[in-house]
Amino acid sequence: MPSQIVSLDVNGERREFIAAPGATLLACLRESLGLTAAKRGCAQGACGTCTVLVDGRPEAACLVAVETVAGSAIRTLEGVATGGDLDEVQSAFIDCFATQCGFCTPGMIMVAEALLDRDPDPSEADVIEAISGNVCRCTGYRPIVIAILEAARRRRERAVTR
Amino acid sequence: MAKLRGRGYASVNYPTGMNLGGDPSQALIHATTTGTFVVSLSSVDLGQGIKTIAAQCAAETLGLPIENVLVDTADTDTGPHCMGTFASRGTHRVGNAVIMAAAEARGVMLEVAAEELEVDAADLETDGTGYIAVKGARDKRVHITDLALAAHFKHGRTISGRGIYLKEPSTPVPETGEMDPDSCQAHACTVAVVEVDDETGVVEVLELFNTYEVGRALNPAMATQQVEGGAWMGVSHALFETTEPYYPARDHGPRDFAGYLMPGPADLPVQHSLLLERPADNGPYGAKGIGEMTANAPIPAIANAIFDACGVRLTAMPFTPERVLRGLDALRTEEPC
Amino acid sequence: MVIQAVHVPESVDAVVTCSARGGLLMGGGTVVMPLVNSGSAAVTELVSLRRAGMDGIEVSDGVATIGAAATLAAVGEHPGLAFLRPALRTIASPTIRNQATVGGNLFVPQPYGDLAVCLLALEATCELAGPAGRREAPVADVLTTGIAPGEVVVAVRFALPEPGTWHYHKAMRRRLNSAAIVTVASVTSAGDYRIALGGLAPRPVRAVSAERLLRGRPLTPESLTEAGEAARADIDPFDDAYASAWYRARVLPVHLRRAFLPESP
Amino acid sequence: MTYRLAPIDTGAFAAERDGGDLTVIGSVVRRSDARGHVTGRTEFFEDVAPPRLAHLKMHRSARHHARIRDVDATEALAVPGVLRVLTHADVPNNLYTVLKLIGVQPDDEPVLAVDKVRYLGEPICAVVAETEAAALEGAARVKVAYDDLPPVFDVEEALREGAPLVNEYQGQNHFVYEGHHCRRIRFGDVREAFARADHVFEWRYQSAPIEQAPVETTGCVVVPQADGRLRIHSDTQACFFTLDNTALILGTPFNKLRIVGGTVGGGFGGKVDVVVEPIACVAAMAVDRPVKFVYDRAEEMQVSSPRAAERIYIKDAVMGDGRITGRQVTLYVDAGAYARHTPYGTTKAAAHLPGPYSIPNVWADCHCVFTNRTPSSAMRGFGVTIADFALESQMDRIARALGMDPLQLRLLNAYRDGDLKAHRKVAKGTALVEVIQKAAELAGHELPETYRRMSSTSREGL
Repeated sequence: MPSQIVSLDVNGERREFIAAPGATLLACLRESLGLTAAKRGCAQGACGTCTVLVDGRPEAACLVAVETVAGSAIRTLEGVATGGDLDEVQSAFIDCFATQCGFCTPGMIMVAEALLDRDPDPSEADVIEAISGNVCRCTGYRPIVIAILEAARRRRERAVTR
Repeated sequence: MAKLRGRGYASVNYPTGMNLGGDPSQALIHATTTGTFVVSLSSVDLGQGIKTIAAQCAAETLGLPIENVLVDTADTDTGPHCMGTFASRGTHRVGNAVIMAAAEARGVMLEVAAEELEVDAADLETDGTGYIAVKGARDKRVHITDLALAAHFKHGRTISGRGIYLKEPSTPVPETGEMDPDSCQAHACTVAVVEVDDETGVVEVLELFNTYEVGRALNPAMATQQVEGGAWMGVSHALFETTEPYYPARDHGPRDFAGYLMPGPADLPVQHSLLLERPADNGPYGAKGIGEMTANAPIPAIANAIFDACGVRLTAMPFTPERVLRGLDALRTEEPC
Repeated sequence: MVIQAVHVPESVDAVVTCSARGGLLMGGGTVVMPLVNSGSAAVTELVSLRRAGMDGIEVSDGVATIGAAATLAAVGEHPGLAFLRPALRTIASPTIRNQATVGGNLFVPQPYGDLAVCLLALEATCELAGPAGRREAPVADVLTTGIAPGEVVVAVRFALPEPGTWHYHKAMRRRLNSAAIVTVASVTSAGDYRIALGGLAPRPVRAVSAERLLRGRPLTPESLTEAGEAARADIDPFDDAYASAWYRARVLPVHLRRAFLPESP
Repeated sequence: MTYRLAPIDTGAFAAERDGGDLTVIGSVVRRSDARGHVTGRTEFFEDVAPPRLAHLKMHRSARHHARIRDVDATEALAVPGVLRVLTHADVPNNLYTVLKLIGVQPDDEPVLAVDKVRYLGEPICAVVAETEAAALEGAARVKVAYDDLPPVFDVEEALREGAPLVNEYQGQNHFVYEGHHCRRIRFGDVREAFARADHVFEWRYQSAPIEQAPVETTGCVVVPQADGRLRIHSDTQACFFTLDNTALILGTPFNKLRIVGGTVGGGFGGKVDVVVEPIACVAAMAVDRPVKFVYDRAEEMQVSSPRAAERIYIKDAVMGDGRITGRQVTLYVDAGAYARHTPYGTTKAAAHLPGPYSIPNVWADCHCVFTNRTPSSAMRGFGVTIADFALESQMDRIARALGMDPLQLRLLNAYRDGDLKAHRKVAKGTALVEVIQKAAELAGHELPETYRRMSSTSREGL
């Protein structure tokens, strides 16, 4: 079977591209669509840095053969900041010093986005479980947990003031 | 079943800079027409934060706000030589090179300001706000943007500077090992509190009390990142990590993050950290290299805490449940109940 | 090998057709795609179950029927399957549970595949479809002898355990996202115990020696320890990066006991 | 405040800490790279996507130690999309040079294996292809015929007479330091110290190799430029070091190369070996198009150089009051099949001995030993981390053997300003005493007044 045209809804835009058989969602995002926020850390589903949202749920994009999600809604880190304004998760990661090398950050943030979409007031245990598939080698995780809880707080605060 | 609790101690020092020296790093700095200072380097940021630290060193030395500094690294066509990011050398070597470059640029900046303000350069001062002002007459001042414009278009001066730091190379004496290996030494002490499951040998690190003497914490939040992330790595080394679980046999080496075990976010000890500062006379604003030291003290502290908890002396890393349980079994055989 | 085609069939029959032609079945991709990405897949065609309509979950009259392509997350979120939630949370991470499937879990080698251990204890039945038509097989048979070429597990079915009769315990190297050192899943009924073990053999096994020893006896630390020691006859432990065969066998009695009496002694 | 901030102790060294009127240093400045990280706009080397990018994958040794009888790339070349299969004959100077630039010889590691493999996973052929999948398939189809040789995996076995010779370039199973079989420290007279000691304690310690495990694997993208030069996007920890070594292997003028890097997804010492860039450049020149060579996770875990395993014997002469009067250390560092940076790391280990303590008699033999395993190299705490495990376990055991408080034993022996270290440099800027005192305070560990009054700048209490 030759390469085929695949269509996805990426960050609210319909995108079409040509994919070789067996190409991963990660490779297509990075190489065909130029969306390089999601990283390749292992291509084994075990590091989490390629995490994107597929129809609202976090998935490891390196484990998704792109043909299998044709037509789905994909959300990547590029789709999080709107009009250049950082969202609460992003700004909390900066303010809480939750980044060092930055390579795990895209996956961490996408997991956090999905968590806060489902549960605006997660417990610390919820946050820890949510990021348990994401490897960070720099920070020791604590600042990341703090940042996600802080983001949740800010998002709830914003919801109240609106 | 019992959970046995124990405390262990360790204290360490760690050398700053490539062993035996001979590892230079350079910095160039120049002002743009509107008073932004570009620091050119070829240094590498691995996440430790040299891009931010270099900017802080430049801003402090120039006496300008950090917003006036950009760091451009690491392109070997445009950045001067740097030996690299390793051996806890980046902050020390690059920081010193940046300070030297910025000091030269500051000298020119003050000379041009002196001409603009028609005073002696020695009578000028900066306060980090972006103005160069006459000491004691603070309304007599010029903003760096106006000054840089004047330097370029009126005085024909380049506000720039060059910096390099080199610790002279030392050669060890083969017979005795006499040598000068380091620029300075940072220090750390760990008190670890662990709990050992006496039926499974599983060790949990509950708390780490860590003190670190760092020379100077140039950016205390980033220093905290380094020491706490490093202590996590120490716990990881102590309890989990190896590429050869049956060393020296080469079998069952993990090939992914599923098999290469490290503590996850659910396995973290509470960390209590305290920084001490004894500025190094050769360090940038006294700073010592701290990146590597931070993983070291937790490992023996945990080994010692395990012994304190259950009487098992672990002499092989990592301290797996199997090694602890074999030790417990041996103790039980020795002391028949 | 280089992948030449990824089929995304939209019915069970179409899955069987693609599978019979030699395509490798893929649930969530958590096992197959790492092979594809490293060039070590032994096939050129993949058959995805993602759109085959095999992801339904039905719980009625005390019987659960779970489509093989249902994700572990979906199982964990189903209100009728709450008893399995703690077990599912010991498997990988929430992200991977959004992808990994019930069917796939039957075919991963130990020390992975904790849901398969649960299904073995539950004496689940697999509904299979193949070129020769549909059939059913006990999950134990599927776990030991596999399925025929071209066949696919369509669903698993089991009777819900009575309240208070389900026990699950997994010993891991870290609290979350770790493969098994020892996994114990059990259904007890009227002094009768069905006990399945993971992490202790290449495939999940029934601890028949322990079951025999415990039959009709009260669950005490002593009886459970004895049963755990007896269960060493039922296992075939292995060395891996997590633990040695020695360690797995050594701590089996401890974890068998903790599965039933978490706080003892 | 939402971030973690370790407090700074203002009591210790108060007189030396005077920061004057610092405005930026010592303040919490936001990381300049954080915004890029949280938006995904930070550009790592693999985010560079030049048109016509080709991919390189390695065929690696399936043996621990073997002669190569034959390499057959016919089937690999037949894979659609495979452009070239490179062997050692395609590499202009086929020996890595990582230590040459700091004056350490010999070069001992082929870029691509020539007639022998010395560890499992050693690169033999580089397959360059249109796609990653084709490169992987090509690499899998290279056929190598081996004649097995006996491997050696244990450092002390490797040093025994009659052990299989691992590395012919070295000529023996250990690195030679200026005519010596190891890096030595000789300070005072340990034999005398043992003879006079109240107690002699000797124990053994062992570690296993540890992977740096950065989330971003080691790799590069090489892009031929209009002017004939090569632009190398790399996650190296040392740009010029990589440039210089690569040019030496390519045999090109140094200014043919340009490294663009500086933004790296974690290093921890794993990205200083200059292993991927040279062959990627050979490939880019051979096919005259951009080439990417990046380790997959399994290569990063098992083929990239880890922290060395070490075996350490420590023998201490100790007086009844806790003073350590002599320390003898025998260290074996498992370099694996090739030197990489391990001869350097072993010297660094020697410089670290006897730990942060003033011990008047010190004897150390630090061996850099070759075995048939993945070459080890730098990692965070190079030469020191494992030594600290051994030294500080030793301190704990001595304290227990003497019935002493473990922190008091350390304070009693801690090095202080003015002490002569074993490598004969006078100590200054020391602070071991103070970090111990503060840790005791932090953890609620009581120290007697004499120990609380001790200082790195005086000999009070000794």
